[in-house]
Formats: sequence, structure tokens, C-alpha cells
Amino acid sequence: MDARPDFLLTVENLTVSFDGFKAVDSLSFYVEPNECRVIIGPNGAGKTTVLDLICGRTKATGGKVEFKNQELLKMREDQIVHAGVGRKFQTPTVYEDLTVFENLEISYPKGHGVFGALMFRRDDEVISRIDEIAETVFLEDLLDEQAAFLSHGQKQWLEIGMLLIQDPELLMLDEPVAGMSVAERKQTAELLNRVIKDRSVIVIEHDMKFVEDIATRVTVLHQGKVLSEGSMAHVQADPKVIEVYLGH
Amino acid sequence: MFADYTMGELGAIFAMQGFAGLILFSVFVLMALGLAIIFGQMGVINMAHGEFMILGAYVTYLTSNLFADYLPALFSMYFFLAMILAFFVAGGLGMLVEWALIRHLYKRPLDTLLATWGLSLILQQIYRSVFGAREVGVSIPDWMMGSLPLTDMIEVPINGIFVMVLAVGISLAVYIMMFRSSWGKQVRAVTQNRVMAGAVGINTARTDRLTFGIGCGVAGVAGSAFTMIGSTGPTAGQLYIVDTFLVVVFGGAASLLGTIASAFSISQAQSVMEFFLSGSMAKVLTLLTVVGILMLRPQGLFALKLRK
Amino acid sequence: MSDTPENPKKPMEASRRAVLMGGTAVAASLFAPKFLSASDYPTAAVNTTGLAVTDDEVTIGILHSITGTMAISETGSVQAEKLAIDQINAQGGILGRKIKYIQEDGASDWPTFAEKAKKLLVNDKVASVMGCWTSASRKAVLPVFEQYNGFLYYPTFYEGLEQSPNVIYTGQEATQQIIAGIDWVTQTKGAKSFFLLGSDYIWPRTSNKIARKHIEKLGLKVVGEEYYPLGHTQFNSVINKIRLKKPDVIYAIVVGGSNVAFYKQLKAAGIDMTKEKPLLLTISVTEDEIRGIGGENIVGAYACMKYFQSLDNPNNVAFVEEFKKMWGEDIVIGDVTQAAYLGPWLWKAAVEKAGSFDIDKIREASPGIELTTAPEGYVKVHENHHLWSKTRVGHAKEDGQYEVVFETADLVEPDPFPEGYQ
Amino acid sequence: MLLSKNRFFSTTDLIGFGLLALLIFVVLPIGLDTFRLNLFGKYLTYAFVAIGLVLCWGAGGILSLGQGVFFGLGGYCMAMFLKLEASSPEATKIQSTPGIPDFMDWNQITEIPIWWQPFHSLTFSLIAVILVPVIFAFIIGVAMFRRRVGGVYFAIITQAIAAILTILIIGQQGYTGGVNGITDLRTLKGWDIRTDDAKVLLYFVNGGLLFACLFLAQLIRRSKLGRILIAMRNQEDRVRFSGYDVANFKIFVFCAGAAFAAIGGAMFTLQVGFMSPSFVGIVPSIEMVILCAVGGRLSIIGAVYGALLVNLAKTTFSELFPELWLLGLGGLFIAVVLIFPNGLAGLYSDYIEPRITAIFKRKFPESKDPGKFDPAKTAAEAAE
Repeated sequence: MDARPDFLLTVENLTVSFDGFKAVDSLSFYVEPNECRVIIGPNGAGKTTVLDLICGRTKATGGKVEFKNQELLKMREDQIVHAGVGRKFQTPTVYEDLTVFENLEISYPKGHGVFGALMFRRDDEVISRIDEIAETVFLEDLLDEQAAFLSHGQKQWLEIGMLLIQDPELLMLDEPVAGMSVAERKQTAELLNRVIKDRSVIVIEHDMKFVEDIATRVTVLHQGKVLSEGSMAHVQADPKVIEVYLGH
Repeated sequence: MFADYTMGELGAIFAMQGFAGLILFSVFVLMALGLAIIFGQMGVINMAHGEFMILGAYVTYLTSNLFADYLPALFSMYFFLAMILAFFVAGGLGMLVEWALIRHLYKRPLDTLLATWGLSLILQQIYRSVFGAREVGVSIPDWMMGSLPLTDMIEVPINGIFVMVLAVGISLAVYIMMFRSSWGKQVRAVTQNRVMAGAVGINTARTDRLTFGIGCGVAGVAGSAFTMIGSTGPTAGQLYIVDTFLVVVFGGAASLLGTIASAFSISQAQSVMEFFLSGSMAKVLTLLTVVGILMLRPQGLFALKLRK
Repeated sequence: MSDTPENPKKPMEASRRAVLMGGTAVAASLFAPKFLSASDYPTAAVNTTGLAVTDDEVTIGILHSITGTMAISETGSVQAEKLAIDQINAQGGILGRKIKYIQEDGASDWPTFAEKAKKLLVNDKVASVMGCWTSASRKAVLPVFEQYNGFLYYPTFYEGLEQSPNVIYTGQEATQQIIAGIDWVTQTKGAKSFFLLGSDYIWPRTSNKIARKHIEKLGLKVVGEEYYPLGHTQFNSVINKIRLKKPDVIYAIVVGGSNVAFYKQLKAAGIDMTKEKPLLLTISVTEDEIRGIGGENIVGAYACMKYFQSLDNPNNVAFVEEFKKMWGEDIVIGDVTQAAYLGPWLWKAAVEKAGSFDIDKIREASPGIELTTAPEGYVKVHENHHLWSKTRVGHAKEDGQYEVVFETADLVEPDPFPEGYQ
Repeated sequence: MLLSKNRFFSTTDLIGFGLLALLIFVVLPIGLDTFRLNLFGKYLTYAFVAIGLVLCWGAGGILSLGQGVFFGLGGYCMAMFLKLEASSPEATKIQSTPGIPDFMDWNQITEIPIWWQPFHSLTFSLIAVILVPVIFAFIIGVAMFRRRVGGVYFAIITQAIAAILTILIIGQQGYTGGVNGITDLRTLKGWDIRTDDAKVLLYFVNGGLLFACLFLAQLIRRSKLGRILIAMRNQEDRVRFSGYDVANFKIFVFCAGAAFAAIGGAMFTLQVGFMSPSFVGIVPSIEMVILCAVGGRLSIIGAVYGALLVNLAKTTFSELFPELWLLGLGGLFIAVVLIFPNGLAGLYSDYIEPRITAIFKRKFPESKDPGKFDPAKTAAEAAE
């Protein structure tokens, strides 16, 4: 079962077990270029773990993850990032002691080695790119603000901005609208709709309305396995899915 | 080096050396149990652990003097009372320290390290002012200081047996407290999820204080027992700190069984190496091995693999 | 090099008489035949190098650890030095001048010792310093004393291998302490094999080296040699090794807290030292240490030193009495404490012999100085700046005191660089 | 110009550097005699360690309890050179083997061991002063940070390393001088380091090197690397998923800290005239952390003041009230954690700086300082 070269991401037989408990069990799925894949599933289905495995945060027990024909499971997190995979965490993860500008600057894809970082110069190109991204994520007026003082929603945006500045080919978002006010949620949906153009995206989300808006395909996970996969309409009609969500 | 000895002698030596290893193991277990509770369960780095042990030793010293002066008839039994007192005095001080110091620092483990180091200096100075700079000689009842001749060659030190029995007893007590009592459930609930534990009605502040107190109390008992084999002076506690931490960390901080397993492996390694090498080199090699293994396996011997 | 004292007996008797006649205990020195008044010794004449000497006062330094791990050991030395200074002052001081002391804390930290030594010499211009305990602290201050030409009285028995023009070593160097003891144990106890044990640092290692050479010279056997880090508290393995090797003598140079652990564990392991099978001979346990170890745990051991509190001579009886009067009844006095007590007296004798406080003149005057009032008996300064003194063996009793079972007939010559032992 | 354009120095930093330079190069040398000046020189050698700790611990969140190891290694490298020079055959003619260091002679070693040989060369020794500790730090760093050992575990393991090295140095006394250390160092290329003139000169060399290190530390802090360190302390995972190999940065800053400590150690040896294992072990290593904490774990300038103040207090208090000193030191540890977690620098920025900047603002109406962050918060976070 060779990975088809036209897939951007190939996940096959991916397995991880924690002390015997298989959180992800022989999982396979494929993501095409420019696809927006939404992963849904009940709590404990292994959604976040899948993202952790792809980006190298958790080491897999078996299987393979290929991205642009590179085996990600053997790579370090930062190498995976450089290969073109960006990851947003469930809770907003920003550098609270730094300003918005500095948060974005650190994510700017240059000067990533130790000495590169030491020699890194904040030139006009960097500044204009940061301004551009800040505008995209609605933070252009807060560049000098310390990240600790941002609202929850603003932190989520900032983290998305930090990913955008890397310009990844595959963007993985873990519950990007969780904990947001209705207004922020709307703004975020708009932001994401803009962001997911020109790249592949994997999103974990519970908000079905939101999922319907953005998903190309939907994968339903249950107990570490794929329960159903297909268009939104397809999975919503799948009796197995209904069983899992409504049954018991 | 064994050519000159008969099989019988060698057997006896190996038996006694094995026994020496077991005594060392018991010593390590006693040292580490209190810390395993405090560091392993609460995540507090208590650098004053050795001073709590010495507090127990001083309590034993005072009790022995008291008995010698007022109850000489019961002197041979004073040690048991001394250990109980040591538990409560060290535990009481522990709870006081938790209230005054530690509770402000639960989110800053590295800062507890500094603060408790400061505490250890203060305690040392207090011991020095109260008991003098010199070591105090704790009189041990005679029946505890002899040895049991098993065969002509094999003699077993009674204080060694005592330390071993104590180690087993306290380990069991701690195990029952942590894993079989409702209090233990509360402690583990608080360590795992403080907010949730608070939400379901556990008095987290009280649980913390009690846990810290019990950890210190166990240290006090250990110190009391160590008057039989070590010295009691203001700075004696500092000698234990590195070994103690290594035992706990090597075992995998959160695991009681790990602490015991690590105490066992470190003590056996050290005891065997001490027999074949010089004492200093044995110590260096033991520490190096532990550090080396920790570098390869930072989570320690026993650690649950968890989703981060 | 050698200058054997002509007749050590006679001055001893003289001093006994002096004590009996004089009201003050440890009163007279041979070099104080008449009352010296400061006016006989004008300051300008006795102090040509700008030391802290006035018409009625002379300042010296006391430099020991008051804090830190060494405070335990050094306290006794400070007490002894203060007692000696008080007694000298009570007798009218030195060249008619009262001794004033400046005490500094070395804090068990070697650079602090060096720093404080420098302060005493450079800022305070002290005429001499009583101080140091560990070899490490002495090594740290030594260059300071040599550079600023100070004069140090060092009280501890030590490893030797040193002979500074700026130090008088009032304790024994290693050969003085070791050789007589080993000779005694082989001759009286018929010992044939030895197990050497020590804390891991220079003094035990050097001492054991000398002991080993001497044992081998006598055609006897060393069956084991072991060192443990300072502060080590687990000795069961080495005790097993001792059982395995069955030596006649355990030669122990364990120090500090390790001491307590070692003797307690030895006893618990069923090695009863009173049975002398094996016999234990130590050079590191004075009466001071026994307080921590507990007399019942070390009873039966032998120690080889130059001084024991139980020494029965009038000098010592008076000394012990005065010491207890000043520092409390329950105090014990160890070998080093006594050696520290000699410091101010030896300095006084040297100053009076030289008729000057100048360091160079004192250095010149020091060799040959005799002290008949020493609690240990008669001592004499050798040209190599160490003391001629007797070596004694004490037998530890349950009450924490030693009973003197042997002393060398003559004073033992100090030999800090022993040929054939290095 | 300097202030706004490249932002190397903020106003605060400029004032801080200026005042410190004034203190070290003008006030102290004028106000103190040679003896006291030498003492301050010794205190300042600890400031090197404290600066390194600000980078490692304050910025990067890596608490090393083994800085004494690097201080000691640097000091020993220097001491080995000086000892060889002091052990000329003429100076050591009373030994049984003249021409070797005295402690080797006492231990029946009859020739200088091979790994001592290169220390005949000053150049080699000076390189070794930095390189030996840095290589050692690199090995520890690679082993630990690659395996993601951090926080408390790192602290305890570095502490164990300090213990191991101390036992080893003491145990191998024939090669290291044992517990006494390497003592009686006299000259550097024939120049007597014990004279008053030499002490004064060494003090200024020490001060110069300290400022060189301060500039380097400032360079690191002001570069993106400095911000990455803070970022790592806040959210290590995020840094990783921004494409950085976090371990490399930790290794770098740990090595930098080691190098600073080593320079301090070498200057210590030169100024004090000996080196011994009592600067390597657990207690001195923890005391070095307190210097940094008292100064303010986030401020390199504060670290220097911390080193000066704590050591000065140690000297003075232990002279006046030896009993109280340990209580005071212990209390200081607790106070620095509970009451003023940002140390002297925190007190300065809370109480003094606002007034000074007010004066400066009147002269140069400046934009706000970009590198500034809320110290109280960061300290709490740093500790997490």
C-alpha cells in the first residue's frame, strides 16, 4: 500500500499505546493538497493525539506518517515544522512575557539556528511581514502589547498568526474557536476561511455549524479508529456515527 | 582476592555483605520515603529534608537524656517513644513550614528549592545555638547495639535488623496511607488535579499541609533511627540530601514502588562496589551510574507513560 | 638538625616547684625569672617593623572557624588560646605589655582564612597569629604569612611535609604520632597485620603511607587500605572486609561525622574493641570526638597522641582545672586543644628570649625554646619549627576519657620530611 | 541615536551599565585600600557566575545547581598553569623530586602526568580555562536537553554532578591537590601576582572582563536568541512548533553560563592565589544561585550587585555576628523567593527607576522600551 504521491499527507496504520491502552489504533487517512479536513469525534476518541503524533509531540508505537514523501515519524518537531507542518494547540499557547510583535517575530521563518537567532536582524522585510500578518489576525493595533494582557480570543488569533507567518503547507488546528465569544467566533470563522485557501488544513472542532462551513471532508474518530469518513452530509447520515453520538 | 579463604568463610562474607547491602537499602528507604511523599506526590523540592531528619535525631537525644535522668528503669525502651515524638515534632514543624512557606510556592518548584535551602540554613543555625556546634552523643539502649551471632563467622548487627524492620514497617504504613485510606485518595486527587479536587469538596489546603507534615514526620522517624548508625550534629543533615534526592528521582518521582526499587538497586550497587573498590571510587561510580541512567531514562525507573 | 634536649627531667621538676610555690596555676615560665616592665623595653626598640605594639599593649590575632563545619573542632582551640592569653596577662603580659587579641572567623572556608589572615597582618599589624586547624586552611594562609612576614602558631597534628619559616607547628607531625604507636602495638600487643582505614584527604592518606612504610620496614603486613569520602556514614562493607582480612590491628584515621558512624557500626557489627581482636588504634579520635561518638561505643580502642586530658602531672591538673573554670565543668580537652594552649606561651617565651616583637628576631629565637609548664609536660622547639614532644598511647574508657598506657621514654624528634617514608 | 535605532541599550540598561562602571572603575578603586579592593575583586568573580545564571535560569528557565563545577574547572585550569610555573626545580629543590608541584611530591608522584603537560603553556591554559568547562557543559547539555530533562530534574542532576566532581578531586589528590587544592601560586609569566600593584591591576582586568561578559550577555539578551529563551521559558512546546530545536538553545545558553563561570573561576584563582574543591561542591553552587536571585534573576546588572552585596554581607556579618550570619543568609533565601522575587533589580525598577527615567524623559522624549516586560509576573512564570 504505497502512499500515492498526489496525497500531501499519508497516515497509515498509525498506532500509539500508553501502558497498553491504544489511544490511536491502526489509523489510516489521506489528505490531499488544498483540502480542509475536519476531525470530529467524542471525547477521548484520540483526536488531539493524532495531531500530536503527526507533529512529533508524541512518539508513535507503529505505522507511518508521510508528508510530501518524507517520513515524519523519524523527524524531530522542529524538522517537521520546517518540512511545512504547522500546529495550533487546543489552549492558546503564546509567549506571555513577550509583545505581540515579538511573538510573531519568533515565528518568522528565519534565523532558526542558534547563531542564526543571535545574528537575526529585524529588517524592513521582517517588519512589513509582521504588520501584514498582524492585520490578518486583527491585532495590528496591539503589536506593542504584552501577550499576557490579550483576551482569550486574541491569544487564539495571535497563535494562528504565528502559524501563518510560517506559511505552512499543512496547518493543523485544535479547536480554534473553543472558548470564544459569539462575535469572536464569527470573526475567527472568517479568518479561517481566508487562511485555509492555498493550503491543506486539518481541524479538530466540535461546533458542527462551523465544521459545515469549512470542511472539504470529515473524519469521525471513535476509540482511536476511523468510524466514518466522507463529506459532512455523508458522515451525518452514517448510522454508526449517530450511534456513537446519540447512542448509549 | 579470594584465594586465601575457605568456602565457608567466603559464604559467610557474602552473606554478611548481602546483609550490609540490605542495611544500606533500609537506610536509603528511610531517607527517601519522606521525600518521596513530599517531592513525589506534592512536587515540592524540600532541601531541608536532612534537617528534618536531624530534628528527629535531636528529639531522640533529648528523650534519651530525659529517660536517663528521670526514668532510668525504662531507659531500654525509650527509643520507641522517641521515634513517636520525633514523628510528631518533625511533622508539626513540617506543617508549620508548609503554612508559612511552602503553600505560597506550589506553582514554583524551583523557588521551593531555594526557600527550603534557606530554611535548612536557619534550622542548622538553630540547632547550633541550642545544642552546640559539636555532635551530640545519643546513648542507645544496650540491647540495640549488639549483634546476633548466627554462626561463628556470621554476625548480624541488631541495629541493622532494627533499621530494616523499621523500613519495612514505615513503607507499609505509607503504602496503606497513600493507597488504601481515604486520606491517600484525597492526596492523590489533589496532586493530580488541584482545582477539581477542590471542586468536589476536598479541603486541598488541609490535605497539602497534612501531606507535607507526614512527609516531614517520616523524615523525623528516619533521623531518630539514624542515631544508631550515624552522627547527630547541626550539619549532619546536609550529608543525606544528594543521596536522598537521587534515590527518589531515580525511582521515578511519583512512584512509591519506584523509590523502593531504586533504593534497592543503588544500595546493592554501592555495597558491591564498596567491597571491590575503594570507598571513594565506589561512591563516585555509583553516583555516575545513577546520573548516567537518569540521562538515558530521565523519567526514572518506574514512571507511567502518559499522554502529555 | 638534631638538638636533643640535655635533660628533660630537670626542668619538669623545676616547674612542679614553681606551680607549688606560685599561687597561679601554670604560672611561671623559665624565661620569666623577673617581673618585666614595659619601661625596660621601649616600644621603639622592641618593635622596629610597625607591628601593633604600644607601650602597654600588644595585639595578636586568633583565626579559627566559628561557623561552618569546622567550628565543631576549632572551638576548643579558641578556648585554649584565650585561656593562655588570660593567664599570661594575669602574670603581667609580655615585656610588660598586655596581650590584646583580635578574633576573626575563618568560617570553614579556605579563602576566607586567607582573606582574614591578610586582614590581620596588613590592617591590624598583629604581632602573631594563633590559628587554623585543617591543613587546607593552613595551606591557604601560608603564602599570606610568608608574603607579609607574619608569624603563625598552628595547633593541629598534621601530615608534615612542610616547614615554613613563618609557622611554629605546636601539634605533632605525622611521624611523631605514628611510628611510636605502631612500635608499641607490635611490641606490647604482638601485632603482625594491619588494616589501614581513613577519610579521603591528605592527612589520613599521608599518615597511612608513613604507617605502611613503617609496618613494612618492621617486616609486618598491611592487609588492607581503604578511604571513604568525608562525611561518609556507611561502613558495613569495610567492616566486612576487615572481618575477611582478620588483621591484628585496625589503624583508623576517620574524621568528623564519619567517625561517629564508623564506631557505632563497628560496635553493632559485633567487633568488641575491648577484646582487642582486632585491636583498634586511631590517631584521629581525641576526647572531643568521643563526646559525639559516645564513650560506650569506642571503649577499648587505643589512641596515639601526645596529650590526653587524663595525663597525671601537676601542669596538666592545673591546666584542666583552669580550663574548666573558664569554660565550664563538663568540657573535655583534646590533644589539639592542648597544643593550641601552647601557642601563646611559646610565643611569649620567644619574645622574651629575643627581647623584641620583631618577627625576624622571634623566628631566630624560637628554635631551642623550652616550655616546662606545658600540660603535656616538657616541650622544646626544634630548628624545623616543630616541637619535640612525647608520644603517648591512651586506652579509651567508657566515660569518654583515655587512660594513658604508654609514653615514650624520651621526647620524639619531629621530622616533617622523613627520609624513607615518602 | 543609540537608544532608538538598534535598541541594544534601553534607557534603563544604559543607566545601569553607566552606574556600574562608575562604581567598579572609579568609586571602589578610589574609596578602598588595596586589601579591600582585592576583596571586592574576589566578590566580582562570583558576579561572572551570576550573570551566566541570569541567562540560564532567569531567561531560559534552566536552573543549574552545578555552576560551581564550571567555576572550579576554570579556576583549576588557571591554577594548573600557575602551579607549574611556581614549581621550578629551584623553587622546589627541597622536594624528593624537584620540579614538580609540591602535592605531587607528597603523593610519591615522580613526574608530571601527561594531562598536566600542556598547562606549561599560557596560551593553552587560557584556552582551556574556557574550553574545558564549555566542553563539559556541552556534554551535560547534550545528554540532558536532547532527552528533554529539565526543571527540577536538571537541578538535581547538576547538583549530583557537583558532588561527584568534588569527591573525585578530593580522592585523586596526587593529581589535583586533594582537599587542600592547588595552593601557593606565585607568578604569572614571571610577574608576581601577590604584590599590591598586581592586585590592583588584576582588579581592573577582572572589571574589564566582567564588562566584556556583561556586553556579551546583553548581546544575547537583546538578540532574537534572548527573546527565544524567554519564549522557551513561557511555552517550550510552542517554540518547538515554531521550528526551533529547543535543545540547541538550551545547550548554547548553558555553555555560555559555563564559560562565564569559568572566567570568574580563573580570575578568582589569580586574585586569591589558590583553588580548592570547596568552590566546586553543592553548597557553593547553591550560594551562587542566591547571588543571582538576590540581584534579580532577570537582570544581568542586578546579578553583579547581588554578588557584591551578598558577599559583602557575608564578610561583614560573619565578622560582627557570626551567629546571625547563617540565619541572615537563610532568611535571604526565603525573602528573595517570597517577598521580592525580582531581587535588587525588581526593587530598582519598582521604586528608583521611575524617578530616574522621569528625569531622562524630560531630556530625551523617548518611545517606550520594547524589551521591557512585567518582572513580577515573569518571575512567577519563570519558576513554573
